[in-house]
Amino acid sequence: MNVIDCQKVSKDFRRTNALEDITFQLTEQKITGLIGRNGAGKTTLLKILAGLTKHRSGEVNVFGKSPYNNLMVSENSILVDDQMTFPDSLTLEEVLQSAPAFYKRWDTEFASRLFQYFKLNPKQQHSKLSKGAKATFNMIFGLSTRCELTMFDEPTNGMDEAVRSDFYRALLKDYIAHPRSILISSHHLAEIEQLLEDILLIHKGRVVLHQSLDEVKEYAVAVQGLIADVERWTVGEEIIHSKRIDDQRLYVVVKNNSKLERARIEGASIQTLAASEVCMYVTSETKGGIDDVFK
Amino acid sequence: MILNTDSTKPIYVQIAEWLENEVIAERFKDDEKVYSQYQLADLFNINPATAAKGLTILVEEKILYKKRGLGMFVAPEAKTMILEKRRNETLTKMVKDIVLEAKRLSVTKEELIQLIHNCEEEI
Amino acid sequence: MSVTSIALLVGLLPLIIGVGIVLYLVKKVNFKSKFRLNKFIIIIYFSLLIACGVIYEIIPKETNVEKLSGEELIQLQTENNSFQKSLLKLEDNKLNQKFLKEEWTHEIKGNTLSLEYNGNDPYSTGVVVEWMDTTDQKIEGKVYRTNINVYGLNLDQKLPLHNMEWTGNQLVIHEFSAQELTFDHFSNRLYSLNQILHDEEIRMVRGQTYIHLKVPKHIEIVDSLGLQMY
Amino acid sequence: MFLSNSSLFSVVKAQVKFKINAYNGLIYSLIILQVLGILLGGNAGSSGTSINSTTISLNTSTNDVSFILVSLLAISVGNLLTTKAYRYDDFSFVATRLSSNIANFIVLFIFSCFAGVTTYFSGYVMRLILHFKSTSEFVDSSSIFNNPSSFLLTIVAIITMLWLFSSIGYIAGILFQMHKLFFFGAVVIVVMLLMTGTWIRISESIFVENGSLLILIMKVIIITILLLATSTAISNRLGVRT
Repeated sequence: MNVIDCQKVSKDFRRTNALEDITFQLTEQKITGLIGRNGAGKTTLLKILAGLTKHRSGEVNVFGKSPYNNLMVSENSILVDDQMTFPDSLTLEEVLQSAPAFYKRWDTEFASRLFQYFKLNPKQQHSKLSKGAKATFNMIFGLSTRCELTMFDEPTNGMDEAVRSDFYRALLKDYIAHPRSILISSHHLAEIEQLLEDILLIHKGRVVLHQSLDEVKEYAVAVQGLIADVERWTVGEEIIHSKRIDDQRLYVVVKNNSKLERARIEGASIQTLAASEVCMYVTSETKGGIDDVFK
Repeated sequence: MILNTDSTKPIYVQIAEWLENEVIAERFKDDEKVYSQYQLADLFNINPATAAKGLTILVEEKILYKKRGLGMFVAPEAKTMILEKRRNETLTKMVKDIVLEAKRLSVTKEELIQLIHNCEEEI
Repeated sequence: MSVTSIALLVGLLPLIIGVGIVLYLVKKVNFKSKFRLNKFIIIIYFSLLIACGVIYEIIPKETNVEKLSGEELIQLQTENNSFQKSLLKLEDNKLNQKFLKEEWTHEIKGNTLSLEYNGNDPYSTGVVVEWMDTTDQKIEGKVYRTNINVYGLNLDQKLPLHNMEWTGNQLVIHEFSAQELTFDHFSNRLYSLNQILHDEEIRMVRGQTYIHLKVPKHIEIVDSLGLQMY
Repeated sequence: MFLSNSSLFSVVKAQVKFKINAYNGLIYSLIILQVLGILLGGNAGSSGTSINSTTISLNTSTNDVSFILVSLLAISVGNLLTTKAYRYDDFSFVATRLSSNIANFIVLFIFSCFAGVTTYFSGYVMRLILHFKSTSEFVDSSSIFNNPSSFLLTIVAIITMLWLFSSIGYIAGILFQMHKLFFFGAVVIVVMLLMTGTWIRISESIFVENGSLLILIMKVIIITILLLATSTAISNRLGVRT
């Protein structure tokens, strides 16, 4: 059974389309990266999946149920983001103590060990935490629920470098020990790349790519050479990005295919790209990027 | 070992190569059990699926073999196979580069062969 | 827009302001401090309240004034009304004898009888005259006072009777000098709830003093204050 | 895939426990208001009249001041529970809008019970103080023993009224959260009702034409449940963390 099944999901916010015809499936027990630029609709999508907001049209199924106002979905999924709140009258310690009543798989031991490791103050209130500490606490909370669908929305915002890498390590180790579906959104793919199995790239409210990390890596290549040569080699190819290096040379990103072998023989310099670069080029607004502004 | 995440080489390839190096260095001997995908994932801080892919490559190349329910083991003669493969692959690739470069510099085939002979003598 | 709705609107304003203030305070208390329920405080507070209740219920109380319920008051009122009716019809035998306070006879000289009232509240007294077919100068009088009950408090014993005094052929009714009676009362019923209940109970039974005079026919009554009832 | 599946009942139960634990600081506000009520309410109703030149005054001490203050608190608390901070808290844990609303109403009811009983008994503190302080004559007051049914009915009436007030505060809050305009719309409707006098007729038929506390209590409970249903229906469309 698919953990998530979205069919043509749309959602609009005051006349601007946040999501348009999102269609994808998520199979169980994978770590998937939800990648996209700021404003691509990542947060909206996650909120719909968590049942926090309602989509306008299309069909959303989480564990085979529509997540909005569904108790079972709420019980088996959690969305960790920086808007998570906890009652001010409770200390962090008490928040953790009240969780097992709601989440059947809550791991008290695990939560308290993480809590100690990150040196949070058990007597503090959630709203008084610094941005980084709040993100850390939310992360601890989210991991400890062991929800079958655990979603993180930009979880490392505000965390410092050391905490970040600790978080990713904790996430991975816990995932290995307790495999479950994890959806983690970020606009910074390079940072989470190695954790991921799949990438779900969305841009302007649409799904652009939904492939395994390696497939994304091989999705496009960069060709570099003299303008005339490059243009000849890439005739008929879908040009994702192109940039003039200087008067004579051109840098072009195209979809990967076997025809390019010929170009290589002819002396083209063909580079493979990192997954984050692929995502960046695929979602860039103009073919030339920021350089177009300065033309 | 630390993985080069910025590298354009896919992580699973790097994992496979690392395992091969371990076999060459005889840290894994014939018929010895190698790391599971989860151990590898933990070790390199990577997704278990990626690690599994690395292992699969080696299984396909018959460097590793699977025992149902027990894990992955080093095949007999694995070290020789790896060395053989590397020799073929690396040399072929280098020669290809040399030929391409020679073509650009308008070096003829004969001249190239002569160059190789010269190098051999020097070494 | 009716007067009531204006009153309601005006009444709503302090309510809204009150809610605002309380809301503000509640938020402040809740957010600004780690005020958490200390079970001890709650237990102490709760047991203190219960203890007060128990103590109050068991301590001896000198309460000699009984408070009557609305139905009992209605009963009293009916008694008063029927008494007055019978008295006006001069049906002597139907009069409730428990109201009879005094009885006297007086002989006057001359043909006039004047009634005087000395006090602030002449309407608390009524004089009923029954004409007699006699020629003597004898006047028979009976003083009655019906039930007086204010807010359910029976004041028959607390309020002194009017004093009747004859000076020649003048009957002076003396009211008692002003006095004050203060009572304390606790109610478990909430005034605000009982208003909601539309409590139509009689809150007061204003009893009266009746003077029943039997006067020979030839005597003329001078009644400047209009005490006489027919 | 492991999926746990709890019933609505068990989730509501967990939420109620959690909320009572989290929000019980509100009881401090309650205590403060009750103490204030005792201090202010010493001589609540004083009625005087005079008969035969005798001035009679009866000082009736009731818990009205406490009751009114606590009613204000009830409205405020009902309102407070609908604010974003409180609503979002639920969704950090397991919740649907239905479970969250039911839990809120149960919590309001439990708080009302506590507030009702303490408000009733806070009157006894006042009684004791007055009993030793006052010099005037005491009228035999109704006590628990000589009129137990009135005692119970009054407590139940206080509780249900507080519950009603808190749910009015709650629905007003939900309307306000839904859209600022809805709230003003509601205010306009209320003002219209006031102006035309319909309001008076409605509230008369609800609150006045009862005759007994029991009927009043029944009516109040029904109204409260209607308010619960309405606010659940409204909040069903309310997003979280938006």
